[in-house]
Amino acid sequence: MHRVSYGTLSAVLGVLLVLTGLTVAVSYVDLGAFNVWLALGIASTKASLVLLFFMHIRDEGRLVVLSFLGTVLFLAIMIAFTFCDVAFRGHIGI
Amino acid sequence: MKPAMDDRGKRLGMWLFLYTEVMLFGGLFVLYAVYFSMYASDFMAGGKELDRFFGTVNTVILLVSSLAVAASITAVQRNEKRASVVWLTAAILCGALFLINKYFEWSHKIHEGIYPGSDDLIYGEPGRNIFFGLYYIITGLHGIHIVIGMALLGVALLFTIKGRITGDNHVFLENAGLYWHLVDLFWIFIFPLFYLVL
Amino acid sequence: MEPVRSFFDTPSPSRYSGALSWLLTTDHKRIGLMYLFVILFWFVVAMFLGGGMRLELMFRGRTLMGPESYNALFTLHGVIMVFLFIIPGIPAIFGNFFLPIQIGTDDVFFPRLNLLSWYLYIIGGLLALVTLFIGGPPDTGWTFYVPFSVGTQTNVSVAVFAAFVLGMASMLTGINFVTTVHRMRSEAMGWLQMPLFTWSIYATSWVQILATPVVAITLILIILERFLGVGLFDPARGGDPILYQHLFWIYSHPAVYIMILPGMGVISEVITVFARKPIFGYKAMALSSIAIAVVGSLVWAHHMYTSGMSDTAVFVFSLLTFLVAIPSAIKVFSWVATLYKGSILMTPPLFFSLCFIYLFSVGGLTGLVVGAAGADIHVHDTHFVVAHFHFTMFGGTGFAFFAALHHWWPKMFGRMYDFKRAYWAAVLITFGFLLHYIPMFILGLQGMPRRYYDYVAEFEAGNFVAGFGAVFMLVGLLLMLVNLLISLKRGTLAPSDPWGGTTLEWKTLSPPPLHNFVETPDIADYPYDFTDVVRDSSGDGGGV
Amino acid sequence: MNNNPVALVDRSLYFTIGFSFFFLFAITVVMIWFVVRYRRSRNPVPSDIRGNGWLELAWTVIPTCIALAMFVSGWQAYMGLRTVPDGAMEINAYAQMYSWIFVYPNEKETENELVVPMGTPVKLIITSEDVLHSFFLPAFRVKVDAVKGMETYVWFYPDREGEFVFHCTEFCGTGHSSMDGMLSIVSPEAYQAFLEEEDDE
Repeated sequence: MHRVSYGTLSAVLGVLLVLTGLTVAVSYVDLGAFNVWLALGIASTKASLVLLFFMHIRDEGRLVVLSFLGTVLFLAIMIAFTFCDVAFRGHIGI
Repeated sequence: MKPAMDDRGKRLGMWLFLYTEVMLFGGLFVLYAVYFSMYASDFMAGGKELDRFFGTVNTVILLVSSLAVAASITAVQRNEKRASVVWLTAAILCGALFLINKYFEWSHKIHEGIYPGSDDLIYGEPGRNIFFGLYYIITGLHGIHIVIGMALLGVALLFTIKGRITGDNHVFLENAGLYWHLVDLFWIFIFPLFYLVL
Repeated sequence: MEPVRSFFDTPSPSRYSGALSWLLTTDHKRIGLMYLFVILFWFVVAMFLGGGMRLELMFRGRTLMGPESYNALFTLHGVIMVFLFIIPGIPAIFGNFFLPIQIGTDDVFFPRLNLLSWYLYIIGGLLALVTLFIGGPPDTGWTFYVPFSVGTQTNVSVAVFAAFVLGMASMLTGINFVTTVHRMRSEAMGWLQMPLFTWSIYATSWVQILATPVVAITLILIILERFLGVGLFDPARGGDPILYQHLFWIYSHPAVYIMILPGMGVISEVITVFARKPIFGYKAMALSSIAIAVVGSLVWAHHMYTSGMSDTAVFVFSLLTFLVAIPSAIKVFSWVATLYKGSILMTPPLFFSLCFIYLFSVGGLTGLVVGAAGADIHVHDTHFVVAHFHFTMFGGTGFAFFAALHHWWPKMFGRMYDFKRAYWAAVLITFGFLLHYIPMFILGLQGMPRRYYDYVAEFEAGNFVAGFGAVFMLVGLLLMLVNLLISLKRGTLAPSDPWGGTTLEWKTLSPPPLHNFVETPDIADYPYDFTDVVRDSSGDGGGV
Repeated sequence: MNNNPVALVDRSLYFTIGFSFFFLFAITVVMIWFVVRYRRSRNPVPSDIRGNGWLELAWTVIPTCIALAMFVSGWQAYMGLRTVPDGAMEINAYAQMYSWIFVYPNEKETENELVVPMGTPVKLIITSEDVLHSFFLPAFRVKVDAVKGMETYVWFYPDREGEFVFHCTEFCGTGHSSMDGMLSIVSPEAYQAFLEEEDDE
């Protein structure tokens, strides 16, 4: 299995810490609804870094990469489909 | 037939288990998303009541512990047993530190009269009750996962010391590590969703 | 040559003997058989609970029991049938026993995890049993809808926890099977050389992995609500009770596909074998299993048209519901087309399978009625829905389960059962089934709600007739089980390939040896090529 | 009154059930015929047919079209049930363990007994005081859950005088099956008299 050097790992940690600082910093700026999406965007970036460098997801091959994305997609669909209901309550028709 | 040591298969099993964990938390995130859209302002007010400093420190602690776990695998692969033991111990200590922080955070809140079913929450704004209800359930579930993760890392530490985890055979450590990283991943999302909602 | 010993005579791990060689085994076949007997036990329990309900309903007013007992009865009937019989039934018994054999390997990937799943199943079952005797049996229905389930004084927490543990068992089995299929499939076997039963179990396992955790967390939330009163689903505290229903059905609708897909796999195997003909449209069959698993996960809210959710959601979920009907229809057409120009031998497993096709078609077609938004408003939560899902779950999965029992019994135990009694049982069950559930369709259209302990005068006739159906069905089911059990003692020895099958389980002994195969089996390019079978049997009249 | 949702619902039911009977009959007859015609004693050598692309395409596309037609008819019926005509009379309904309370426009209350005049569309605004209940009026094909903290509604057009039973269809406890009542559709004059009559309590 692929070996990751200490240097790479530390660099990744550095980026993760910077991103943490960034997400705390932007939370003080009022961007309206955009704040949530920005926070989620930064969190997703951090999550991808952890997946790629700490969890070596790429070494596992296509099956794991695709099924992981599939799981996340399924979760997203779950949330989106639930919003078909809660976002449209009180409207008549489609 | 199964090859004598199919590490890839064992990791695949672990990944599949991680998917179940993702969906377990996913159910709670569905609730979070819906209630956030219903009670956005209450959630923002609730987020301000949580201690950002504690939250940030805990985020850093978990990120460092993730690094430690990843580094311990690199160390084992290089047959540096000692280094691996040190890294693993550090990771477990980070987990403990996280829990101690969490304990202080929770007890502080409970002291203030904010806990599930408390008068403050029940008779206050409904959105606030939901926010703190979710806060306790999600961080509580996450805390349980931290404990399980620490236990797994502890076993890995023991195996490393006893020489059962070596450069050629370290799939147990890798799987424990995968679990730990996943717990970290959850926190990466929990942190902005609770502490930083604006 | 020394005769090869079957797995019954070779404990694994070999250091145990007697009962321990079963309770601590890691052999997938032994675990499969342990599931078989426990699941049959639960099936019989739930069967009598169901029978009791029907007898109570035969006449108006109180006959056998009061409303509290009746409510407990239908709750436990549902919980046991769903979580302890249908969901684990085919995957845990036949999946465990035959999936490794069908892909030419010696065990599942995680044998000890497999045993752990069995123990979790046992613990879940015991917890369900506990609710019967301590603290008042739960009275919520198997759906545990809030706010009722949070407020009721009965023993809901334990029942919910039982379901949680059973969910864990099912999830771990799913993980095990997916890993097994990916990592242990014989190297000569490509994806499109896998038998359809394996395909269906594989698709099911993915649904188990992705959907079960959602119900796990939902059930935990009920327990938390009962003890802490967080109020996540309590409108007085800001919660939304309809969200509970979303979370519940996000799992529980895919769960009906967890229940039916393995059954469809069984039917595909049985029909090809007894028609001696390749399955019609192998690729379409395999793909439709996957399609059902995927689309089936996106239709959960069609249980909620009347719940007060938005019209937009009704539109989306109704549309998707009609789309999920298509792969099921393809399967039915393909089974019938497989019979065309076959060389068909009537046997008990085939008889059960043909009954399956008929009953499942009724279930599927009435599913269209409840899928249509406007029509469903009328029949939702009435006996129509009860009849509809019993046609799919019992007429479907249940009959597939019986077909699988009769199809693989000789392989599992090396004994043949009595055909005559098996046919009688099948006829009795089917006749009783129709007599039981068809009146319920009519009752539902007339407007009799489900979960009713008592009813108004216009529903008398239907309930009276249905009660007789239940009795016939009970007799038939008992006859079937007794016939199978008798065969263990008195049945003639079964040859290794009694029916002339082509998949790998028929290429090993009956019962199989510990490592499944005496010599490495050849993998055919196409799993349902009957040319050799037909050639070998020419001149023997084709009898069994 | 055209577009009475009762007719739309029934149309959807007949349409779907009609097609279902047709398919069920066809499948069963063909299946039994194959089993008899191709029994092993008569047809010892099976043909090796593994599929037929055109046939498979046909039995995918045609059912899809039929299913979509069923969906459309169901959706039309549903919209009929959801679209309240102008001038509907509003009555509030409160569900509780185990009875229905109706509050009329003039604040008059009745329990388990709903009286409406013939010829005026009625909109019931429903909510629950405790657990989930569901208002089901089979004769007018309407049903909706009563949810605490939320208002749902049904509407129906009382086009004939008479008495019609309604039920609770969402399981709500020991008294669930006795949580029913009677809808009386009376002449407008009788309805006026009913409204003005003193409460029994």
